[in-house]
Amino acid sequence: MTRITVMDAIDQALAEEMAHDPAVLLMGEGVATKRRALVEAFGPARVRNTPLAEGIIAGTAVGAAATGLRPVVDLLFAPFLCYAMDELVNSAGKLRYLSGGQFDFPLVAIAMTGAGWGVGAQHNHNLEAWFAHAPGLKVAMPSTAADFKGMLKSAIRDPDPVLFFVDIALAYTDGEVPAGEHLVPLGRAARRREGRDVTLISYAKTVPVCEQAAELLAAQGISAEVLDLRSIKPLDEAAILASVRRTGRAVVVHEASRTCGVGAEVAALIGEHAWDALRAPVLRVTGPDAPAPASPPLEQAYVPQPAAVAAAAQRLMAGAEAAACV
Amino acid sequence: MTRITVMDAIDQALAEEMAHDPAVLLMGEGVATKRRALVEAFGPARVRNTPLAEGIIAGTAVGAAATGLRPVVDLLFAPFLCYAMDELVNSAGKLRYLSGGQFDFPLVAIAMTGAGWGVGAQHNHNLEAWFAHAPGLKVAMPSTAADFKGMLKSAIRDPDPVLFFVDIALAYTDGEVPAGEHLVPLGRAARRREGRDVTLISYAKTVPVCEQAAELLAAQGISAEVLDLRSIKPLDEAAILASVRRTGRAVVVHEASRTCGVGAEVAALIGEHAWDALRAPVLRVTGPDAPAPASPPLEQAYVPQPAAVAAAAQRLMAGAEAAACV
Amino acid sequence: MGIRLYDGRAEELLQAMWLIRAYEERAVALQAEQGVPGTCTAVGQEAAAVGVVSALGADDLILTNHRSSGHLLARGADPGRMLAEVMGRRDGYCKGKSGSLHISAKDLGVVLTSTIVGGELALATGVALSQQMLGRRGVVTCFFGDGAACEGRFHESLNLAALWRLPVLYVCENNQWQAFVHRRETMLADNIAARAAGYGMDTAVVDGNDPEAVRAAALEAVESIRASGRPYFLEARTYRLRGHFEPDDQAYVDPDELAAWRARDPLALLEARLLAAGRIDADALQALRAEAYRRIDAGWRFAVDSPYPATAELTTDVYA
Amino acid sequence: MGIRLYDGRAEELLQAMWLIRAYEERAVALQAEQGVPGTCTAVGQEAAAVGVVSALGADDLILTNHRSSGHLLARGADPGRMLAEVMGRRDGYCKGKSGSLHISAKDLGVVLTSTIVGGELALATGVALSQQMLGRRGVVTCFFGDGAACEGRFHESLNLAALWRLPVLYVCENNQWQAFVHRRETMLADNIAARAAGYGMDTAVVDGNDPEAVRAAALEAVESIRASGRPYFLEARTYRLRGHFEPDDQAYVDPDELAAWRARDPLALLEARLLAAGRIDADALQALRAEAYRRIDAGWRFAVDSPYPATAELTTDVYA
Ligand SMILES: Cc1ncc(C[n+]2csc(CCOP(=O)(O)OP(=O)(O)O)c2C)c(N)n1
Ligand SMILES: Cc1ncc(C[n+]2csc(CCOP(=O)(O)OP(=O)(O)O)c2C)c(N)n1
Ligand SMILES: [Mg+2]
Ligand SMILES: [Mg+2]
Repeated sequence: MTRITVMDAIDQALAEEMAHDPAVLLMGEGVATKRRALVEAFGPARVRNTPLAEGIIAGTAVGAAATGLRPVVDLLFAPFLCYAMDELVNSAGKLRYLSGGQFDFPLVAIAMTGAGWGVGAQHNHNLEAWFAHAPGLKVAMPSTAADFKGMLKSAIRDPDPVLFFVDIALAYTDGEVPAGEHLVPLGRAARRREGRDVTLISYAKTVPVCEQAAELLAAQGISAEVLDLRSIKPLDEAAILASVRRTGRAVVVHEASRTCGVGAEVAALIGEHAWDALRAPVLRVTGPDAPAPASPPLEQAYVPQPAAVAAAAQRLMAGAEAAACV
Repeated sequence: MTRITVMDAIDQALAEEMAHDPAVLLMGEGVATKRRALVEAFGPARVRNTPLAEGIIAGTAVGAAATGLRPVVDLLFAPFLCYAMDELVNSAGKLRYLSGGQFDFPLVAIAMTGAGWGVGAQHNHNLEAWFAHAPGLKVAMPSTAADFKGMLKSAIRDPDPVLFFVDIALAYTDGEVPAGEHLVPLGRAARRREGRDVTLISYAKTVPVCEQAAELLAAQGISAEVLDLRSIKPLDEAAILASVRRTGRAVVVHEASRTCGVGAEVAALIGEHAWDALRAPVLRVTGPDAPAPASPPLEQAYVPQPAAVAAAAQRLMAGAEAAACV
Repeated sequence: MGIRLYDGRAEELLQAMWLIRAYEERAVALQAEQGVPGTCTAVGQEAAAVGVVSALGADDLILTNHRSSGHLLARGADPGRMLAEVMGRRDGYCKGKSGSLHISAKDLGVVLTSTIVGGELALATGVALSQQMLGRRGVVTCFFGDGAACEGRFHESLNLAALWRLPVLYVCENNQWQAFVHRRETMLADNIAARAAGYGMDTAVVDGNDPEAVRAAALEAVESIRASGRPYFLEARTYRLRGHFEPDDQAYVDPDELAAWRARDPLALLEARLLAAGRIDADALQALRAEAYRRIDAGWRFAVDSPYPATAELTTDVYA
Repeated sequence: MGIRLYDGRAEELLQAMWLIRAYEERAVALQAEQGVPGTCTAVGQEAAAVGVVSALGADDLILTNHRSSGHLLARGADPGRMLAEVMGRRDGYCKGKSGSLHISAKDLGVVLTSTIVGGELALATGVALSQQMLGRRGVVTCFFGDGAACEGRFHESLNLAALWRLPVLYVCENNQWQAFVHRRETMLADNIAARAAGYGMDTAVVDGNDPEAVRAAALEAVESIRASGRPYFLEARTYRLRGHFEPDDQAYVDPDELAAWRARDPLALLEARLLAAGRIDADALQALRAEAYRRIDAGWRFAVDSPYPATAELTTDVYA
């Protein structure tokens, strides 16, 4: 075990996978400037600065992936994905299917997302739900340094296109990462805390928020389980349902806007498949249906807070009627 | 009342609104070719063929909307919206907010969507949930000729950007449209059929599917209410909750892929706010998390069928346990 | 059926062109008479397709778009599997999932067909990057229209290919139409090659209705790419003689313009030239045409006999 | 404070340039010392901003991007409200919701600032269409960088503006950098104006570090647009003397290149020229600089006194 930041974990994953497979290459606006060590280790052909044009960066990755390479593209901030939607959604997501399975698209698109830098809504927009809704893509959004490393490595080895989101509030946090080869499979949630009364389900920066909420709840005698989804698609339905079947209550928490977000999917799933075990409605604590403001205090207010998560859990414990009056 | 097709209803709405407000103009790839009558009535400056470039069509609309015009853009098929996401989402959806309210964006973006023409997933992709998830946008997706006319007129008059989706399976269906000025507000659902036992909630082409399912159910003594959402955002939460509070059961139906779709949102909402009234889980009957195939029989299998909707409702009537085993 | 290679004889070119013409006539009839989904036909553009594809070797790759039948057939695609695909049958090149709009045939090197206009431009650079980095010799031929040249991806793709010295042969089939909009309504310039030159690549403009001229230009282009490792831009000036997508009454088309181009039908032009020069005789011509129609007939029988895919196919091939 | 109009005296230009420089120095210090969010500074590019903006009339409109402070200040923006915006305060131009990256000031005709690179290019055509259709006289000035010229929207925007004869003055501040990537790594050509000419518009390339030259070129451009109704492309060759976004140690910058451009600092160049020609004296210069710093001081005091927005503002201004 060593303690490293999320940024270092990403670097390690990239370096290890480039060493592991000569087909892996990294492209993006400034990747060669920012990751000199990779350029030195693997040469400029495999670590490429690109022109400022997300569409062709993604398109080049998609074309290359289908014909023998394993590209990783850094598209910087999630809102810039808007320029690459055709390549990611219509090509990478659909051309395997539309070609009757003739092509695979082993590529990873990395983007930063989330509040924390006061840069406003054109740099900060949590778009993971879009890619979960689009067919043929996978979506990873880890919360710990170990998972950033282990899931990025898995994503690079995966035969399908993976959107890999880095919550900027986590980028410089650190955590223990196992020494040696460390792979974390896509599609598996992680239980961050065990509990009996309610399951707090989340991913990325709001996992620590849920952990803090669980502390608040513990002080009030409420035992909260914290589930870190890690992977948005495939979604670990089994882990979600098993936990809620045990606790009977769930709060889903994320920073992304509420309407048609991942929280809606998780709540709907629980309703469909764990109805008999539910003792109260599934509540959501999410960012608002508004763009992200730059002003620091507003930006903080945009992010779900531990107190709000704890309050939702308390309402569930107080009984269904209280919960329904949200 | 006159009986007209959805296509005619759209034409009427455009013609009436262009007559009503000189700031309204129509742009798109082929709009001037296909709508000669509008060109003749309003001149080529207000009905413009464009180069084949969705991004700049949308961007031009956004810039024009903020500075005095009321553009309507026809972006043809929904997957082509992937080329215009920055303009629609990052600009039209966010610049009102980011500018502290300095600009309004009264524009309408029309796109065809849905199965029916065997054209495959790069022409057929139901993307309404993306725009519902993105802040600052409104989303309309009517099912009847009268609503196509009345809601398009409202959308054109609306001060905010509206995505207006035309399900291609409905385009040449006809319906009664009231004579004279006919405006249907955005944000209001319509009850298509009254019922006591279960609410079938849908929009666009699956509204008639639900109506047929309700017939099947009636034959078995189950009284199904059919709610046509019409507007995806704003969503008529009051109508949804009122109906489910009465029936105690709901099935949400749409052709779009399931994960993070509108059905997830509606199911989550009902769970949160009508928990006490629910007698069974909310079920979803949706298109699969797969691209839309071109092959006609596969394409038909992609679309939720009346029998599947009726079966879901029957499971709800049979009791919560049966329902949960979906 | 495998990749078709050409030695450049005019009969070969003419034969391929007739196969395309016969195929399109069948696709049109199937749509009109049997309710088979419509297609974007390449009628009028056969020379551009055959001229370029005949210049390619077995290692070369092709990216195409919605108007792909000429490129596929010239490359040796089986008309039966193409028609089966158009009809959504199991034996289509893409198991019926594509339909006519995105037919790829990996075995023939026809990869990643996208019906998003501009899609092929965005993917071609990646395919070419694979060729470059994996040390493969084949040139990547990217077919697209004058409409695609209006999309931003045109700019992004050409810039990147020139910058990274990617082995792409850009072939713009400038057929004067972008669905229901005339090219004139979309750009001030009359030709697209001039823009391409601005990215730093060699360009050529050729009469797209003359298959021998197109072939000669394409051979030169391919040779230049192989020698220099740099992309090349070839514009074939041609015309879409039928509508955009079947059915289409072409009511919006200027009849004089259409008539002028009909008079330059690429098949008729080549036949007249060959006959005049004594390079072919009328009987051989007749036989060649008949063979094309015969092959399309056989293909059609294959296609109608092919079953529809099983419903379970709805959710296969989504992930690897 | 309203729109600033210029009669063209060198002192005016110099004054505006010093205001920008002093503003940027404050923004840098606030980030470094007080944890205020970083900004993209226009240090080194003051001449391009002032030269162009000084050529505009009260009716003209401006679209800008992430590196907007020069354009805003030259246009007469209040440094206090700009700093308040950077600091996320209620009295910022956008109520603190924008922060530094998308400051618009509608009253000054600075509309629809987008920090999506290329965003301003996509919106400018629409603003110009409004001008054209509503019979307004003002020219639409669209500032963007050499990086934005790599985005597909560059191609789409210029093509449409030329085709529809939209009154857009495209101003490319070619500052040799695209965040952490040198322009050389993104395109083969050395200048962007050559490409613009391919769309059918007049173009000019000007020394972007000489405000008098930029102003002269911009005056000519604006006149041409007003006379012809057609767009115009002006490339200002300049250099980003500081990093991309504060803080940035510029470790990736070639020190020789940086030194060469530092030697061409636009403020120093203009001052030296004016002093040499006796067009200004040292005292006047001194007073002019001091006034710029004084104004920025006052602005900063205004900004720190401005409260943060109320939490309820989180969800206001989303819809009309
Ligand atoms: C992004 C996108 N926009 C619009 C369409 C609809 N469409 C299909 S083909 C076509 C015209 C394409 O013109 P061009 O590129 O010249 O090719 P051609 O059809 O003339 O061969 C259009 C508008 C599309 N498929 N994709
Ligand atoms: C679409 C998009 N991609 C990337 C970025 C991140 N980014 C912000 S400014 C910048 C460089 C822009 O270069 P240029 O257009 O030359 O303007 P400059 O910063 O040099 O003034 C980049 C990459 C962005 N904001 N938007
Ligand atoms: Mg064309
Ligand atoms: Mg630059």
